[in-house]
Amino acid sequence: MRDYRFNLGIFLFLLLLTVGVAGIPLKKYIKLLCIPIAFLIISLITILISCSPKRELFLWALPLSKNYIGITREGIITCRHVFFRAMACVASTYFMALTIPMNQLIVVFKRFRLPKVFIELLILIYRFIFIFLEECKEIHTAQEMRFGYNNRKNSYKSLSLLIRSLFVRVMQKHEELIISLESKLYDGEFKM
Amino acid sequence: MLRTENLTYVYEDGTVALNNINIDMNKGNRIGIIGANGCGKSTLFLNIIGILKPKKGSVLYEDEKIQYNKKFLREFRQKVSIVFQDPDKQIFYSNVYDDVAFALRNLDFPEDIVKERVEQALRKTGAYEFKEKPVHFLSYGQKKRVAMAGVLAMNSDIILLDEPTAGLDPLMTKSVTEIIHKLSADGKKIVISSHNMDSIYDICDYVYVLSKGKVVGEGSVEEVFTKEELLNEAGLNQPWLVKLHKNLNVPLFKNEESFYKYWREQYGNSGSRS
Amino acid sequence: MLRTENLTYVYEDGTVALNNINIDMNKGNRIGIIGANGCGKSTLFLNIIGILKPKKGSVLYEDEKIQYNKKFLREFRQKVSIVFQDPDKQIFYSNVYDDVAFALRNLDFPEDIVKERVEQALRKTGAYEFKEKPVHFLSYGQKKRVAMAGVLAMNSDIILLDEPTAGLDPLMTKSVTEIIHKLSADGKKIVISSHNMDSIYDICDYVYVLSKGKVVGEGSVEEVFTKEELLNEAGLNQPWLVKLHKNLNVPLFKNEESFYKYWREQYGNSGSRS
Amino acid sequence: MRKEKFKLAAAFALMAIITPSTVQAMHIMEGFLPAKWCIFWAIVTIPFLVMGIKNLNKIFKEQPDKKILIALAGGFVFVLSALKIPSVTGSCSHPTGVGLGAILFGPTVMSVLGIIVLLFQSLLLAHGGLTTLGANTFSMAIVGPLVSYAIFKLLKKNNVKTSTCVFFAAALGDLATYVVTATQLSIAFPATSGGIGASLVKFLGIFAVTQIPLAIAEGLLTTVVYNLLLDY
Repeated sequence: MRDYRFNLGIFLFLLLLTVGVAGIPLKKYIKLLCIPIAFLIISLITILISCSPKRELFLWALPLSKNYIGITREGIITCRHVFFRAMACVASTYFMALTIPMNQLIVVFKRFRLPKVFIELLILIYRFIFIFLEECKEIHTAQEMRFGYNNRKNSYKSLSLLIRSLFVRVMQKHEELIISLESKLYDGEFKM
Repeated sequence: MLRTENLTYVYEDGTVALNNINIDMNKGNRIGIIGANGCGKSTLFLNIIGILKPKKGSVLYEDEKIQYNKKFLREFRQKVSIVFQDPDKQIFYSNVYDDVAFALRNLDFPEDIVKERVEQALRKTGAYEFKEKPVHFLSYGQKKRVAMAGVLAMNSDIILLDEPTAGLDPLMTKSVTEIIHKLSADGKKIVISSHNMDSIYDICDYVYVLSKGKVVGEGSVEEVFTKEELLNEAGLNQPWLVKLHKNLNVPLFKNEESFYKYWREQYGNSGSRS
Repeated sequence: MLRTENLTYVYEDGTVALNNINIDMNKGNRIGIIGANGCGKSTLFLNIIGILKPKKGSVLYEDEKIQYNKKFLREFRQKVSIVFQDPDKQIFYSNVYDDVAFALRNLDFPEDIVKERVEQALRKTGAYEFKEKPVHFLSYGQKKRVAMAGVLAMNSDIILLDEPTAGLDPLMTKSVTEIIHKLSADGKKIVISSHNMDSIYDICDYVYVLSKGKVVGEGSVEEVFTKEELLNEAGLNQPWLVKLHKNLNVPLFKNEESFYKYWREQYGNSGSRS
Repeated sequence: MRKEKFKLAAAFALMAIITPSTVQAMHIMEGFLPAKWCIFWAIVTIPFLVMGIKNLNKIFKEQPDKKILIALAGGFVFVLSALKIPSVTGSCSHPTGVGLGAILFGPTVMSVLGIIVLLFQSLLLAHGGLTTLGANTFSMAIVGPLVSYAIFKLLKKNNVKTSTCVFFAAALGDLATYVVTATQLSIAFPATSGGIGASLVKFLGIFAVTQIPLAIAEGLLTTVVYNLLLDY
């Protein structure tokens, strides 16, 4: 088992590289780090807390009827290890995601000899994601301006209307894109 | 009533979208915000209505800084509303009536008031005649009217319009212009963003010129539109009535009819060619 | 070369979208198809490129009726291509280069020719400078250029453009107009649908007026645009240079510069007001 | 003693408050699983993906235009997952859209779409991760859609009202995902005493706080959307 300090080192090194060298704003980086933090905390707590009738296993425990619930030394070691491993991995994924353009990543995926259909879908979905995110944002703002999210009941209603609007637009886009494909002599394959 | 003070907005990636913007909506009844694509017009609007939060500076309503909490925004947005450019992204129901009633019902107005206000809004925008039609059968121009009605139903004091005439044919442009003039006559404050110079010249009385996130000029329409260099630098052009004023050395007219009238009086040309 | 003969198109629900359309692309080098929103312009274009099949009448290319089989259409669409209005509906790759190369690769061109043609098309439309940027970071105007490049790369003889200047600011409108003029100078036949009268007047030499699915007028731009009633009935208006011609009793000019020049010569006004 | 119990209760209450505000469905985060389990789950997903790809190839060969439709669906599912839905327990959570996708496009297609969406989620939204892609794909893009689809077909066969079918398909699909994820976590991190079983109880229990209400919310939302779609 690798020392946790090794992972900490990787984390710090990549953080420095991403923020210092690649010039990603630290604030944005911290915001990104916060995304998995909830999962991390909850899961670590779950691992940390054990339950057993044997008191001697625990460093610290509470009796709960016949059992004890508490923290073991092994739990702490596992948690520490998992925490730093996760942080190191997160830093390397962020480094990749923030510095390598997706279009280049797709070229790399292509070199992996993944199935052609898979690469094609990857390309198309990547493009469509941004079209729909933009539309989604605009529809959401328009709803918000008309008080669509001012309480929970309205939020549910607005959200389902938003999803429907998006879906309707997906269907419209489909028709229009097919027409455009025909005019561009599509022959069943998206080459790159 | 509504103004911005040193408003600066920065995108997440660090690009400065708006740089120290000072705009005062009291300077006119129909304010125009003009600028090329990507000059920051839409971002400015989103800041004004409190969707985006400025990095520095502030938006002031009735001399009070707007606050970014639910309660304040709820009150504020009943006073200041916005019509976006693309009607397809602001119509959520397939039924015109339900859509126009959306904001009012979200605010828990009783149904009889909803009905009154919706019908009023539909009439004002000329959407009453097709209110029974499903939205996906409406033309682009008709949808634009429904979108406007949906905002008018809120009966706010200040209405922002993002590119209200974009994509409309001449006839629809004229009718939207008329709706805007009617609203202004009803005492509403109108703020329009656009890169259609002829429309702005026709509608507005005070204009701000935006370029690369900065206010590079402001003044009455006549003042701003006679500054050719300023407009060119902002990637805009002059309305043709202003071009004539400059190139033909005639007075400046606000609309073509008055220009023709002047011309006939001056040159005795009846203008009745066929 | 390309024309329609008594073309009639009926929607599935029975609405007649196009009624007995006769359009001949030989009448000019830059043909304009003008009409209000919903007059049938886009449906006509889809019929011309063989996406929709007319109920009656036909589209003729080199005096031969176009056939609705894959092989024929594939050949045909290499000769006749179309740029749609919304760039988001015709860009499939987030990589500019791959998108512009799409049609060429579909035709199985070798990669070196693809490269040459793509770069040429990117330069022609001024998209070369941002070819490394992902499409979703481009502005509307930039996407429009990419969409045009994707069609230009095919190097077809006839290019249909659906509302090429819609939603563009004055500067971008000018640059798209220049691209179109350049294409025309290269010997391409251009067909434009639009409801922007000033643009059409600037670009086209022959015009068809569409109203409710019918051709209600045709002729040289000068001819058509001086028919005020015809245009009004079709929900359109006159370009301002034509309005001046009529109201000021001056000759008809194709562009503003020549008008100002005439004016200066006539009235000795140097036009140098500041 | 009483004080200790109080502390415990307070800790759980605190957790119940902070959890729902930030949880994104059930993505196992980057680097959380040991390498051998990352590889294990990646291998487990492969046959399903191969099946999905085969299926897609067959569909595309007959109807090349479907490629666009499937890709649009992928974009749609991604955007859904980036939305926040107001959850019953607290501020918000994210719908997975997997149930809807499975009902509309079938479960094999969803497995391929799912892994692409998960890949983009980890690269664009920082949800999930690359090392845990296999595990997440298995729970969210394979088991979830399969359960949703099976429930939908089963109930439909028994003439249950369509909106009820949709509700149970989406909600149970969500729950299945949650159970699988909890299992994956507990296998990777067996409890010191009691092993995998005890660990599973812990993970199931702790995520139940957010996942059960979320499953219900997603079920309701999917039903409403489905009905609106029929309306269209």
